[in-house]
This record gives sequence, structure tokens and C-alpha cells, in this order.
Amino acid sequence: MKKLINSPESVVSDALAGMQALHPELLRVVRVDADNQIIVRADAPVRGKVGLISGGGSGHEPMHGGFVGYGMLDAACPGAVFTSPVPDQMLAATKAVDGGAGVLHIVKNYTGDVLNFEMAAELAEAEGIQVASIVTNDDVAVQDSLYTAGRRGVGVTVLLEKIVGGLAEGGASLAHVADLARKVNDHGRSMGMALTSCTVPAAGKPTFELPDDEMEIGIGIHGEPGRRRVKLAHASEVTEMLATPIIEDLGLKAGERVLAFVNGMGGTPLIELYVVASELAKILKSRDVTIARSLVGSYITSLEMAGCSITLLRLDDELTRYWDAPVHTPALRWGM
Amino acid sequence: MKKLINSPESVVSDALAGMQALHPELLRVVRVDADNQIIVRADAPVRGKVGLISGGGSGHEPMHGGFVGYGMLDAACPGAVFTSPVPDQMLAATKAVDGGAGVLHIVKNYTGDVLNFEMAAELAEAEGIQVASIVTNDDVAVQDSLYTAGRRGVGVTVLLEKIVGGLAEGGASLAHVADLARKVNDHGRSMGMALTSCTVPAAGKPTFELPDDEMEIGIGIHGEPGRRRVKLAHASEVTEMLATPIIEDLGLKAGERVLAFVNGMGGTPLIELYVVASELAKILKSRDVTIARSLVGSYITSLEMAGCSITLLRLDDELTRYWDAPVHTPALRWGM
Amino acid sequence: MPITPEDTVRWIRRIAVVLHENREYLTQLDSPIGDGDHGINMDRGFKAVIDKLPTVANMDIGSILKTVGTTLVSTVGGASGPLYGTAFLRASMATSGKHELYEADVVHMLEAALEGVKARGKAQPGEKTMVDALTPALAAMKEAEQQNAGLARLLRRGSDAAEAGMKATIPLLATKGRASYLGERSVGHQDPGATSSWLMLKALADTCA
Amino acid sequence: MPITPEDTVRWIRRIAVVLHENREYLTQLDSPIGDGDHGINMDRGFKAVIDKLPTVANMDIGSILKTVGTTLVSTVGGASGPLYGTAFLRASMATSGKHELYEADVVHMLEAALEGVKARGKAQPGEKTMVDALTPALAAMKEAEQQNAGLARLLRRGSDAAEAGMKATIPLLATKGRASYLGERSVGHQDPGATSSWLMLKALADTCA
Ligand SMILES: Nc1ncnc2c1ncn2[C@@H]1O[C@H](COP(=O)(O)OP(=O)(O)O)[C@@H](O)[C@H]1O
Ligand SMILES: Nc1ncnc2c1ncn2[C@@H]1O[C@H](COP(=O)(O)OP(=O)(O)O)[C@@H](O)[C@H]1O
Ligand SMILES: [Mg+2]
Ligand SMILES: [Mg+2]
Ligand SMILES: [Mg+2]
Ligand SMILES: [Mg+2]
Repeated sequence: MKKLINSPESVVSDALAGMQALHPELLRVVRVDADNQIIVRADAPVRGKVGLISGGGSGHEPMHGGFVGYGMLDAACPGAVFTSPVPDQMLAATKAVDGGAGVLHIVKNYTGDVLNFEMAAELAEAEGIQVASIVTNDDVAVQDSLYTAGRRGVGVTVLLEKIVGGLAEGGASLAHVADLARKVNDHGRSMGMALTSCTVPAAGKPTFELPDDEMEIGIGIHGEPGRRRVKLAHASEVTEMLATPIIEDLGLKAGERVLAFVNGMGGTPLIELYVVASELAKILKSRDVTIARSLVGSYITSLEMAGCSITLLRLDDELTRYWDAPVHTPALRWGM
Repeated sequence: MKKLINSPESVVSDALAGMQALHPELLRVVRVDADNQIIVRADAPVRGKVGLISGGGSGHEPMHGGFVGYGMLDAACPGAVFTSPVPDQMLAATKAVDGGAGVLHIVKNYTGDVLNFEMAAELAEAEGIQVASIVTNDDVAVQDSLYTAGRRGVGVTVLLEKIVGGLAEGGASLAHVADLARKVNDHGRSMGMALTSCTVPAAGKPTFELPDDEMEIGIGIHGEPGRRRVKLAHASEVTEMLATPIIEDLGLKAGERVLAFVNGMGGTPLIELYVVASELAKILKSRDVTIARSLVGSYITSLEMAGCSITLLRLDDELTRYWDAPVHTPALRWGM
Repeated sequence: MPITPEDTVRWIRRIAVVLHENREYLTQLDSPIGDGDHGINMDRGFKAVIDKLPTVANMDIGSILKTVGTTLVSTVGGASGPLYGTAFLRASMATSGKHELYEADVVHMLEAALEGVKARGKAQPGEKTMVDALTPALAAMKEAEQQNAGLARLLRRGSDAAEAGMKATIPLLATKGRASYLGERSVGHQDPGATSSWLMLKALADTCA
Repeated sequence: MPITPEDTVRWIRRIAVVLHENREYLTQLDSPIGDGDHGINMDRGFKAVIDKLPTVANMDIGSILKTVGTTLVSTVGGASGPLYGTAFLRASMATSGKHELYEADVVHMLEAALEGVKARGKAQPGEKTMVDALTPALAAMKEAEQQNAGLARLLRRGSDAAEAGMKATIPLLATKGRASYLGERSVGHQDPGATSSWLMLKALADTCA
């Protein structure tokens, strides 16, 4: 296992110490108990503002800790690598960011995340804090049916945290913030693929083996195998495999505008993401869909996995306005 | 070779097409001849402003193309992967950005880059354009002696493009801009290491083989082997190996302020960079050096190489002011 | 002889040992159809439980199990944290104030735990989860209780039924948890949560043998 | 028989073939002490040269070599682009207007090319670069000229000396170019640029054999 770490046990807390040391103006890392910490916006709680918290396993950096700051999240709860955080963290985060207007829990649809956030919400409400939850489920690789735990929450989560963060900054109510969160989730779809597996530090070896001439299509973000394994293909074909199900599921029509998010899984360099972006632009152009906004980079990752995901978000004026709103976090910054 | 590309021949032009498609408001990609393109700021040439151009082999993304835009570069010349661009590109870029105030060539100290930029400067001057050059050489892994081609230009190049871009935006003269460029280069030092090699698409296999229990210390950014090969070590030790030579060479003293730049080589995820950042913060703290500004992420890369580099830039008010100045490029953005 | 608080503590300690020994195995089971952390999660949780045990060692069984439950909730994370946490919390409610557990108490305790898992996870038998180990275990214990088989035999039959249930998850198509994302590819693999459930029931049978 | 424009074109075509055949080999040499692209660079450059050749095929030798030089500058990049580009441009100046090259002309041409490389690259013999193949080649050709060895033999001796010079780069410590970054680790490897220089001179000797 080749990693820049001190030990599998300390990787999360060491990385949090690094965030604290390099971004003291944006966030503070707060100890919840012996094993757990949370990342809280430097000026939290902001009076009268709905608090936004999210969380999930570590190993997806910059999500979520890298999105804590003005115009995005108020706190993030990092679990062990690929393991949902525990309710204690979510409760502590909820309390830390409640400025009296209630708290939105942004939860990616994985059984672990959902169950832990559920327990935390019960505990927070018992303490008199108003909590609303949005469960993101944008991954078209998984069928939302009785026979699955539902679609996974992936790339849309990042866009949602930004857009809803923009609204919350203006002092909107919890109900309004939760409504916009549902709208963003409804307007976006994603799909991902992997060229290589990744290695959970505590496990010490790759989660799955992938022959040199094969790739996984329809992966999540936890080093899980995907829906199917196929032979390596050109970027143009890979992009087609990801984009077509998204476009069809969203029912994108000629003349519509989207935010195109080409995301790296952690080990894929930017040059390859731009190759995928170029293929995606061709596909959208052929359908007369306009890329009105874009995001290219590794924002929701699976450790050092090589691969990418594509997220398309149908834009209207409201979503565009809050996407463009100022943001200042370690990983996303503009307008200030 | 597992890469999201269409072919080794088309990887650079495909990626440029992706940049053009996703950032039309920031830049335009211009064809120089059958094989070569350049990336030019959307509103170039800006009248009365010194034009900043840089360039080098591709495979280091986002550098340099990702730094084209307001407050940073006016144009970038991407060569084939890890191969210096040709003088035709640099000449075309120089002409495209000359707003009458002259053009600064930002050159990393590699024989190929230096020689090609030299030829381009001769050609541009023959056409009556005022050209100044800065050759960055911040890599402390290489001794600057009669027995080497001199120190390589690495991480400081990114910081220099940002800081000097900030000054140029305000309408400073070519001489003033070149002076600040030299100052930034003098104030910064870097060193890098690799956990894995990388694969040049046209070569199809890793540039070097590295056993599972070894790493390279003192690498450049072209998949070259480093100064020495050592056994894997903890992040704390790796950080020490990189930071100490930098600190000593810079002669950093207690009470000084630095910009700390923890850079990923392309295949290393952010969580590991923050682990390194945390170790770096400890080392600097123990020497009473303050991290006044920071940059963490993969900004000057070697394709999908796993590894990192550290750059420290001694800050004063002037450098801090231009670092903080607004910038809007695909890869760095703030203040607007 | 009934199960005492001392037995309970020995049981929990044994679980911790067994899960630590099976850390790699459970993680390996979680790799093809999950995210390769189940063994790590459970080991982390029961390590924390062991640290907490001294504070409750002299209390009633319900109090001991409550500490196990809250500690698992607070330290395991993932899907298994809230599920096993809820299971032990419900078991603690069923054994609240008790210093002795007889056959009927054990059945009642497991029934409460299983109901907790099903409610929290919205899970039914046949979905390739821990429920598929716990459900037959409960049925076997109920039967043993009706047959007055005695506590040791009751626990052994429960453990054996859990093992059979665990093995029976192999051909199942997962419809809950991470494994459900794999669709048909989930078939042919043993569920890690069912496996840890069996290991815990086996630890109880071994403790009271 | 002197070298004619037709010979020159055949020489350049032969270089293109040989460098294409040795693309992997040169790239491999460039991996341990460089960045693994020398074969790719040279192949790209001479492919472009071949495309341009028809436009100058009927001209004097200087014009042909000038086109080779400018094309290399415009297409190779890296260190070798400006260096070989300069070499051919200087060679073209030395052969400007000529339709026949005799022994002395060839020596003069190579001398100009080598001076160009040394000036552009600020390089001296012994630094583990292409200069270490070109320098002994020039010396050998000069000697052959003084001995009136004849053109074919002059070219062969030049090529052989380049090969020896190339091999002699193996034990050298690099002090120019990328390889110099490696310090002591550059020892024990053959310089890729010296190798391509030998291949080009060998192509000339083979063409005029
Ligand atoms: N909805 C559910 N109901 C009951 N058990 C479940 C449910 N979802 C998952 N499980 C159990 O949890 C186990 C996985 O636990 P673990 O790997 O620790 O968590 P995660 O899936 O979050 O990584 C599965 O093997 C399965 O037995
Ligand atoms: N300063 C120099 N003078 C002469 N030749 C040089 C110099 N620097 C490098 N070379 C030659 O260039 C060769 C490398 O060429 P190439 O790999 O194409 O370029 P790059 O090093 O830019 O990748 C070396 O093997 C060496 O022979
Ligand atoms: Mg997990
Ligand atoms: Mg090169
Ligand atoms: Mg798991
Ligand atoms: Mg090279």
C-alpha cells in the first residue's frame, strides 16, 4: 500500500489537522469524543441562518469538509474511511451550527448514512432543534426500485451543497431551504466508472481486482464494484456510456441548459477529465443542450481510484443564481 | 495503459477541446498549425497590459492552460506530453497577447523549454515585440552548479504566474513585471517525491519501475526518476525530507511568514495531501514560521503519478497583496 | 443455570475476541458485495465496548447491554452501527433490571433485537442481510424453548440455525444495503452482516456451553 | 562521386525510416535518465519533414537542409528540437546553393552543425549529450579527408566514430540536459541524443555506401 499517511488509524485525524492548520480562517476542527471530530465553519453558528450539515465516510475529499465555509456547508461530519459517521458527530454538528433557524441534514442515500443521520435527527429533535433532511439519490446506475436500497447519492450532492448554501446564506427559512434541496436533487443525475480499484488504508489492499484490459461501469464512491465490468474503451465510448443514461433519465430536451460536472475519482489527472469533458460537450451539442455552467475536477472521490463520473444538472434561473452566488470554502471559491 | 483518452495522438488536442467547450467565457483555443494549438485569454490582447505567457509539455494540468484568465496568464503553450512546445506556438502566443506593453515569457528551467522559448523570443523581437523572460528554478533537489543544467522550475511557477498576473493586471510596465517575477522566483523553493511512476500515453508503459516498498525523493515533473530511491516512510518523515532542504535553502527564520503550497502529482488524493499539510504545519510551527497563505491540491502534476511536492514562498506585503488579488481562471479563482 | 451478568460480560468479551479474529474475514466478505469495511467497523465498535465494560460490570444485564448498544451506535458507523446498536438497545430494554436470563428471557431478548433491526433497517427475511441469520436463529430458539431443550442446547441450536441462515444468503439477490447496488452480481456471495450475527450468537452459545 | 540533392533526399528519408524503427529504443534510452520521449520526439519531427520534402526535392542541398531544420524546430519540441533544428539550419548555411558535396564540403557541413549545437546548448564534449557523438565523428571525418580516404570511407569512419562516441557516453556523468538532474544516477546509461546522432550519420554513410 503506497500512501502518504502515518498510519491507517490516524489518516482521518491527521488530514483534519492539516485542514485546520491550512484554513484557519474558514473552519475549525472540533473534537466530539476520543475517536471523532467534526469540521465547523469558523463563524458558526450564524444567527438566523439555517445551518447546513453533511457528512459521510472519509476518502471522498474534498467532499464534505472541503465545502465548509461561507455560502456552502456550516459543518461536515467525517466518518472513518468509507464508513458513515456516527450519530454523535451529527448531533454535535447540528448543535454547533444551529443559529435558531433550524438545520438541514444533507444525506447521501446509503443505508449507513441514512440510518445514522436518522438517529441523529431523532436525538436533535429531542433536544428541541428543528431538523429537516434531504437524501440525495442521483446515481442512475442503480435502479430506484423495491429491489434496491434506492439510488445512491453521488455528484449532485456537491452541487446541492453549493446551491442550497447560496440560498441559506440569504436567510431563507428551513422549509424554503429544504424545498430547494429537493429541487436540486430532482434536477440532477449522475453516473460513474472506474479504471482501477482503490485501497482502504485499514484494509491495506485493493477492494477489488480489475484486469489491465477491463473497467467497471456504474460504480459508487466507496470502491464498490460497479453494475458491470466491460473491456476498456475510448473516452468517447466511456462518456457515451455515462452520459446517455443520465440524459434519458433526466429527459433532457433540445434547448435546455445544464450545469456539466465532470468529476475525477481521485487518481485520474485533469487532462483526462478534460478529454471526457470534450466528448460530453459533443454529445450535449448533438442534442442541442447548452452547457451553461461547468465544474471539472476531483470533488467527490474514492481515495486514489482512477475513473470519473458525470453529473448533469438541469438549470433554471433560480438554480443558476444560487450556483453563481459567492462561496468561500477550501475547495470551491468564487465571488469573494 | 488505463487512461480516459481516445488515442495517445489526440490526448492533448482533445483535452484542449474540452477546455474550450467548458470555459468559453475564460479562454479560447487557437490553432497555430496542423499539430499545435495555444490557449489564449478570451479578451486578449488587453490594451496597455503586459502579456504573460507560459508553456511547457502537457501532462502537468492544470498548469499552464488552467491558469489562463483574468489576473493570471494571457496565454499558454501546451507541448506534447512532457515535451516542450515549439517556438511557433510561443511566437503565436506572444503576438496574440501583446497589447503594446510587451510580453513576459515565464519559462521553467528545463533545457527544452529554455531553448525553445529562446528561439521564440528571438523571432518575436525580430517582429518588433518587446519580450522579457523569467526562468523559474526553485527545485532544491537539484544543485545549481556547473555540473547540472541548473535547478528545475517547479511549484513556484504556479505561484509566480498568480502573483505576477496580479501586478500585470494593474497596468505595470514590462520591467516592473519582470522584476516582480524574479523576486517571486528568488523567494520560493520546492521539492517533490513520487510513490509511483506515470505512463506517457505515447509510450504506453510506466517511465520507471518502482518496487512496492520504495519511493523516489527529489523528482521533477516529467516522470523522471528522482535524486535517490528510498524505502517507503511515514508521511511525517516524507514531509521532513522535503521541507527541511527547502527551509534551509531559503534560510527561513523564526517570525517569518510563508505561503505553503502542498501539491499533488496527479494520482494522489486530497486526503493524503492534507496529511502532508498537517506534518508541514508542525515543522513550520516548531521553527516559529507562520503559514499566512496556503494552497493545497494538484496544480502542477505529472499525469497520474502518485506523490507530492512542497513549495514554500517567503511572503512580504507586496507578494501577499498580489497573491490575494482577484483571479478568474479554470483552476484558480477568487475575488470575482 | 441461567445467564448471569458475569456470563453476559464474558459473552461480550468473547464477541470482541471473535470479531477481532475475524476482522479480515468479514472485511473480505464485504469486498465483493460491499465496501470492504465490515470487519473493521465491528472490530472498532467492540474494542470501544471493551473499554466501557468495567463501568457496568456489576450492574444488571439490561444495563450491560444498553452500554453495548450505545457504544456501538457511537463508534461503529456504517449500516451495521445503527443496526447492531438498535439490536442491543432493544435487547437491553427486554432484559432491563434482570440479573438472570432463563430460556424464555433469551428468546424474548433476541426477538426484541431482531424487531429492532427490522424496524431500523426496514428489512425483511430474504433480502441478504443480518436478518437472514437472526430470523432462523430466533425460530430455532423458540422451538427449543417449547421442547424444554435447556439453555445450553437452546443457544447452540440458535447459533447453528444462524450459521445455516448465513450460508443460505449466498444464493440470494441482495435487495437491501450496499450489496443491492450490484443487482445480479450480488448472487453467489455470503452476506458479511449475516456472518457477524452468527459469530455473535455462536459466542453466546460457546460462553454458556 | 559527390553527394547530390537526390542523395540528400534519400539520406533524409532514410533517417526518417531509421528513427521510426528506433522510436522505442530511443525512448527506452531516455527513460532511466530522461523523460522517455526522445524517440517519440524525433519520429514526430521526421514524419513532418517527410511531408515537407516534396516541396524542396528539386532544389539545392542547402535548401533541402533548411527545410529539415525549420521543420524540426517547428515540430520536435523538447531539447532535441532546437538543437537538431539549429544543426540542420547551420548545415544548410554551409551548403547553401550547392548541388554537389565533396569530402571537404561534408566536413565543413558537419563542423557547422556541431558548432550550432554547442552554441545553442552551451555544451562541451564530455557532458553526455549528442555533442559526444558528433565531436569524434567530425574528428574522424577530418582525418579521413586529410588522408584522401574518399567520400564513402569518410562517411563510414565518421559514423563509426559517432558510434564509439555514443558508447563512450555510458560511463559519463551527465552535466547538461535532463540527465544532469540525476547526478551520479546518470552514470551507466547511454545518452539518447548521442544515439540519434549516430543513427543519422550512419544513415548518411549507408545512403552513400
Ligand atoms: N437495511 C438493512 N437492514 C438490515 N441489515 C442491513 C441493511 N443494510 C445493510 N445491512 C447489513 O449490514 C451489513 C454491512 O455492514 P457494514 O459493512 O458495516 O456497513 P456499510 O454497508 O455501511 O459499509 C450487510 O452485510 C448487511 O448484513
Ligand atoms: N544542453 C544540451 N546540449 C546538447 N545536447 C543536449 C543538451 N541538453 C540535452 N541534450 C540532448 O538532448 C537529448 C534529449 O532530447 P529529448 O529527450 O528529445 O528532449 P527532452 O530532454 O527535452 O525531453 C539528450 O539525450 C542530449 O543528447
Ligand atoms: Mg462502509
Ligand atoms: Mg521531453
Ligand atoms: Mg461495508
Ligand atoms: Mg526526453
